[in-house]
Amino acid sequence: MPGRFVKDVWVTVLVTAVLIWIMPLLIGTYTLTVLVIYGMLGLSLGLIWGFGGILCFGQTAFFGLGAYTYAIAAINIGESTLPMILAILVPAVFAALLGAMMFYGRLTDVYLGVITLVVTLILFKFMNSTAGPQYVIGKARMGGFNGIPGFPTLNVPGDPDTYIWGDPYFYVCAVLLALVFLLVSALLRSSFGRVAVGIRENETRASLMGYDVRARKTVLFAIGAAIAGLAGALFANWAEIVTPSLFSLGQSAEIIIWCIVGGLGTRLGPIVGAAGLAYLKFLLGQQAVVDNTLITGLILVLFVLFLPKGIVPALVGLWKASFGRRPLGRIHQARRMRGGERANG
Amino acid sequence: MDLAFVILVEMLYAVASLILIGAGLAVVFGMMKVINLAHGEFMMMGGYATITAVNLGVNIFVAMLVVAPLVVGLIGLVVERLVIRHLYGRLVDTMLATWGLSLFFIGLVTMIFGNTTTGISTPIPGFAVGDYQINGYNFFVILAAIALLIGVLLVLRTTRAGLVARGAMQRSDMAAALGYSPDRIYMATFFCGSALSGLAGAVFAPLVGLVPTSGGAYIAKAFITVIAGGPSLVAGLLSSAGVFGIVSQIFTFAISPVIGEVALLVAAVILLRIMPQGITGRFFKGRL
Amino acid sequence: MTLNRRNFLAGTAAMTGAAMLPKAVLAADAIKLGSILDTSGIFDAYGKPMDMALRLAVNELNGAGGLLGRQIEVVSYDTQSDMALYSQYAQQLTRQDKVDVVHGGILSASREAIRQTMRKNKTLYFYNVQYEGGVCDRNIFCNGLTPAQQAAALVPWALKEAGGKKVYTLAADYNYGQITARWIQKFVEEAGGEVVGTDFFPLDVADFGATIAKVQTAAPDLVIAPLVGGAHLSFFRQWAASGMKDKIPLASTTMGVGNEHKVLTPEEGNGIMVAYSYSQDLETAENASFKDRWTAAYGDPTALHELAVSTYYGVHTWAKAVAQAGSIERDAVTAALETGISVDGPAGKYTVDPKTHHATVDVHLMKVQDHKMKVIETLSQRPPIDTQAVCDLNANPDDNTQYEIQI
Amino acid sequence: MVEVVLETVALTMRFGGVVAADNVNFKLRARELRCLIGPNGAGKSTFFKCVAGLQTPTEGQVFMRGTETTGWMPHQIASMGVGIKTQTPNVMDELSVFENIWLAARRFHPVAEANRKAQEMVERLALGPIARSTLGRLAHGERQRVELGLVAVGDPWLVLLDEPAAGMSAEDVERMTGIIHELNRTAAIVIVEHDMQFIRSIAKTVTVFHQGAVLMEDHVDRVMSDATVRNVYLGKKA
Repeated sequence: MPGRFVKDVWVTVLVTAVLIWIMPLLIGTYTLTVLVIYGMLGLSLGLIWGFGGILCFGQTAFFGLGAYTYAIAAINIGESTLPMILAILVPAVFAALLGAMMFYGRLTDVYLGVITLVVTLILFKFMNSTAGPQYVIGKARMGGFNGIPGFPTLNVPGDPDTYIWGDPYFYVCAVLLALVFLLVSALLRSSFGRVAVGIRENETRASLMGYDVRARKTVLFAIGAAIAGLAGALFANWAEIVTPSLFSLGQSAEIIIWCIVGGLGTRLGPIVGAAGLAYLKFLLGQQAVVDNTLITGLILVLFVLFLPKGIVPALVGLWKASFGRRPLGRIHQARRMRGGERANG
Repeated sequence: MDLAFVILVEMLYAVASLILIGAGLAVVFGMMKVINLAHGEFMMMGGYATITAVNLGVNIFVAMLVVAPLVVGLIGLVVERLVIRHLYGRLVDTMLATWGLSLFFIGLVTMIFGNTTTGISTPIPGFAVGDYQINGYNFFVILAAIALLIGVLLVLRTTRAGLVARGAMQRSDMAAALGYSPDRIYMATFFCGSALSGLAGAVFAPLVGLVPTSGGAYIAKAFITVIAGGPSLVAGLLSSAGVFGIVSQIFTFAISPVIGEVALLVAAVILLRIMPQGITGRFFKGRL
Repeated sequence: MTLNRRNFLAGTAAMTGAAMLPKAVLAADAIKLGSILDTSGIFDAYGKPMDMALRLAVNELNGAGGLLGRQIEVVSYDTQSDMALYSQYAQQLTRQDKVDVVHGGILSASREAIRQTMRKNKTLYFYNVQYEGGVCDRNIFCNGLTPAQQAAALVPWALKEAGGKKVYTLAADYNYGQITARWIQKFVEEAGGEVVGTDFFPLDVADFGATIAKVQTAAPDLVIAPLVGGAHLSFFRQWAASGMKDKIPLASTTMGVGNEHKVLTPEEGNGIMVAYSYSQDLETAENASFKDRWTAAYGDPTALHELAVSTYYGVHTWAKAVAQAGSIERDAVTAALETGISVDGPAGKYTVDPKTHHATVDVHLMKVQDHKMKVIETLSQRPPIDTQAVCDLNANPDDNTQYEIQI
Repeated sequence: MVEVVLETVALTMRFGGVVAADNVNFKLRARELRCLIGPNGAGKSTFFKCVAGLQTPTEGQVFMRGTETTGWMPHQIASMGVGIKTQTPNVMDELSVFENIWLAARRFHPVAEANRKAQEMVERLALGPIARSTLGRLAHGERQRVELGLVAVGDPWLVLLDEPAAGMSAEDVERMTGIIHELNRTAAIVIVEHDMQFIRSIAKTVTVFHQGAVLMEDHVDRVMSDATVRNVYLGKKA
């Protein structure tokens, strides 16, 4: 359906352009940058969970790996182009290996969740225990709990002395998010994407149709990790420090919340959820009346209870009630219920 | 020789603590297919309940074994009525909601008690084994874990409630067919599970410095132990706690505590890779 | 805690009133002091008292007529124990709020997350926390104790008290612990002793049974335990529970920073040897008056700890330099600070070390006694010798690194 | 001699101490239609699953068009051109009828061809009016029909159907019979079925399973009139 994709491209370009123009008038670009980065991270989980049915409790592992890969590579190489590429490749390869191990072992649902969680915990513990001087990769000290500060940040490709930071860095991130969004759109429109949705809906049927479910899930998992890795590298550039907290359970769970609040099975939901909640957290930090953790927790509980499909599907639902058809392959309550039953077996 | 004994006690202690940590989660997961991610916070609140009670002059054992389970059980009851019962059958949603609850409770406890470390001291003195001194409280923890396993087993085997519970574990519609309201069963189960979490938190209270975020240290271990144990409640808990406890202690003694923790996690990954349904999904099928 | 905050709000009605003035008037008039601390989340036990101390100092200054005839306005952000928020709020403070000085940061990682932002935006930065040392940057002033300041005082004394030569070190597994362990080794060897074992523990390890057995196998004469946080407190508890406390003496460079000694019972805590620049139990007139002022503002001073007092010193040190320079411009204030300004307060004298921008402080050797710290001996004006070994801002004013101090 | 498309040699499946399939030797020739019948627990479903790759037999071998496929994964078997429909409807509930069939077609054809094939199949099965509805909203009979459609759209040379008529209305069964006959023009078909009426209407040769083994294999009329088979169905000792 090339016609519809072309329309997608135009809409995305237009919306991105408008947002890039308007948003900096409302929120500082420095904060906006991280909202964009979180949006990309949310999208990475939204892709594999919402469209591939893979509930990964450790998406942040790839985010952290991307950030660390970038930091370590940048220190050793001294410029940013190759480190950026590595920061995408390393998490992707890691996810491909991990995914192959899980999917070829026919792990599903909760068990998949446990493995991804445990792998994230291992990385977290490992990164935390690298304070000693023996943990060095090339010129880069791993730094343990304190992380790695002071690596070269993004520069214009081929010109290591011209750094991209401040407002230009925001534009770079925003454009990259738009590009990733388009790539995800294209992927979902492609046969691969449609088969992925089919696998999410019914693995057995997909394999009875002749699709190699294990391989396809592994590839999708790796794609998600690549996007998370890119987000991680962008984050490293933004924060100018990487710490093991990137691998923490809290960070991991936050990504899941973004997806739930924004809406699963949509491309926009996780981005909106991520940016919205991260901004909320930022705003909450400026008050001191109620404990912020309490508010975050309450939001999550209320969403699960009263708006389990998330904001974007709810809005789309309102829209669709008056116009047009249902969109392709929305994850549904029934689907999650089946997930529960399967865990029974 | 003395060292060997000390190591043995430490291993048993490690296994016992995993059993205690996992028990509440296992009951709720085994019977209701609900993964309570606020489990760690339930333990944390059990600890706070104990400390508060002790400070109010309650005997420490009463505080640990009676007050804490009751308080946390009641909190669990409220949580079940307000949140969980709307989400039965939706595994992922319950996980997310309980995760939200865990944050909520951390915030709440911080607002009430503040974020300073609190604690009480161990009620049992240490004693000597040859040249070594061991923490006498270790034995209490080991005994508590054994008592807990036997207790759960007895309830399930011999009582009417246990029979209904076993039925509900096999098939959730079975109990309904027998004329028991599943709603009631779930309520009771969640109460028991929460009470067990509270008990575990209470038992650990004299060993640790308690802060509102203490729960985070437990939940991952509990989650891993329960899932790796598989569907059978007692056998699953015992076998996975056994494997993980022993593995982590061996590496802790041989190398370092970090490696011990990492070894536990690696063991979990390998175990689930070989036995995707958990240990008792593979062996001991259908037992308790 | 909530109650305390309300009292505090009532007590500072003047400031609240000021906040209601039109923004333009305020911006032109008040000096802006930025604060960036974790007042919620897992590090708030450290952050909350620091925030209170900072406001106490500012209120005192404002009450005394302000600085250079202008009031000081606090612009504060709660980083919720989230590293990413440090970067965000640092940008906010320097770009949007355009504050004149920033105090804050708790963990070393949080300091490193904002230090470069402060430097780039030419905003003077005070880091008021005990840390691993080695930061060399003309834009930052650190007044917390560094490992050598503590270890140099603590180790020889503890060895003498223990009456033996063999030391076992149990340290938190992060930069501070790693570096401290190396300093301990150095000072143990200088004192003619020997380190028979060193173990590192991630911050979330709470089970020390195996370790206690291991320590017994090595049979040291003294255990030095720079362990950090709630989980690590379990060590002191389990150590006492296994009956080891009366067999092998304990020393620590960290126990008590978050008032951990108040949580341990006398049976568990008594006799543990520590070395700090401040303790609530210092019996000086300054400390008594400080605690009174704290009580007046917030009520109960039990949450008070060294980091809060350092923060208090940090604000006053800055204020003194501003007054001396007659300006709030960064370069003028820095120059004034580099004259070696010193401030007297509840912990004795804090003097800025011009060469490193660290602090020369009094170190008190103390023993835990019934929830209190009993001062055994006070060593006055100990310079930050570790940072001095690597950092000379007089010679290299453009230096901008955190040195890993080679021992 | 017509080519043998499916053959099992001494296929045995044990679950613990239970022998669910016992030494089954089975042969199916191209464009043959074969029904597997037997009482509950006779082993016909186990046999079916072993052939379809959903279970791996404990012993014995499976050959398809002369290639050994023992222990293959379902997707490998399906990729050879074998259409499989399992007992419970296995469809993608949140996708539309068209998407379901398109996904099956796409496995064997490029996009444009798949679009055409899927459209054709929708029309052939008279699913046009509901082509855009999601499967989750359809009635049982319609779902069964869609599943048959996604089996057929891959142009299989061997079709394995597990209880295709279960729970369907008479009208639906009739339509189903038509589709199966049409499929049978190009493909060999194995049907596991309970419904005797349906079998009588469709089958020529029938294989009867009992206690994991093949009890008899003959023309449907002779099987139906066989005393042993009757006894087996009525639960008497054979």
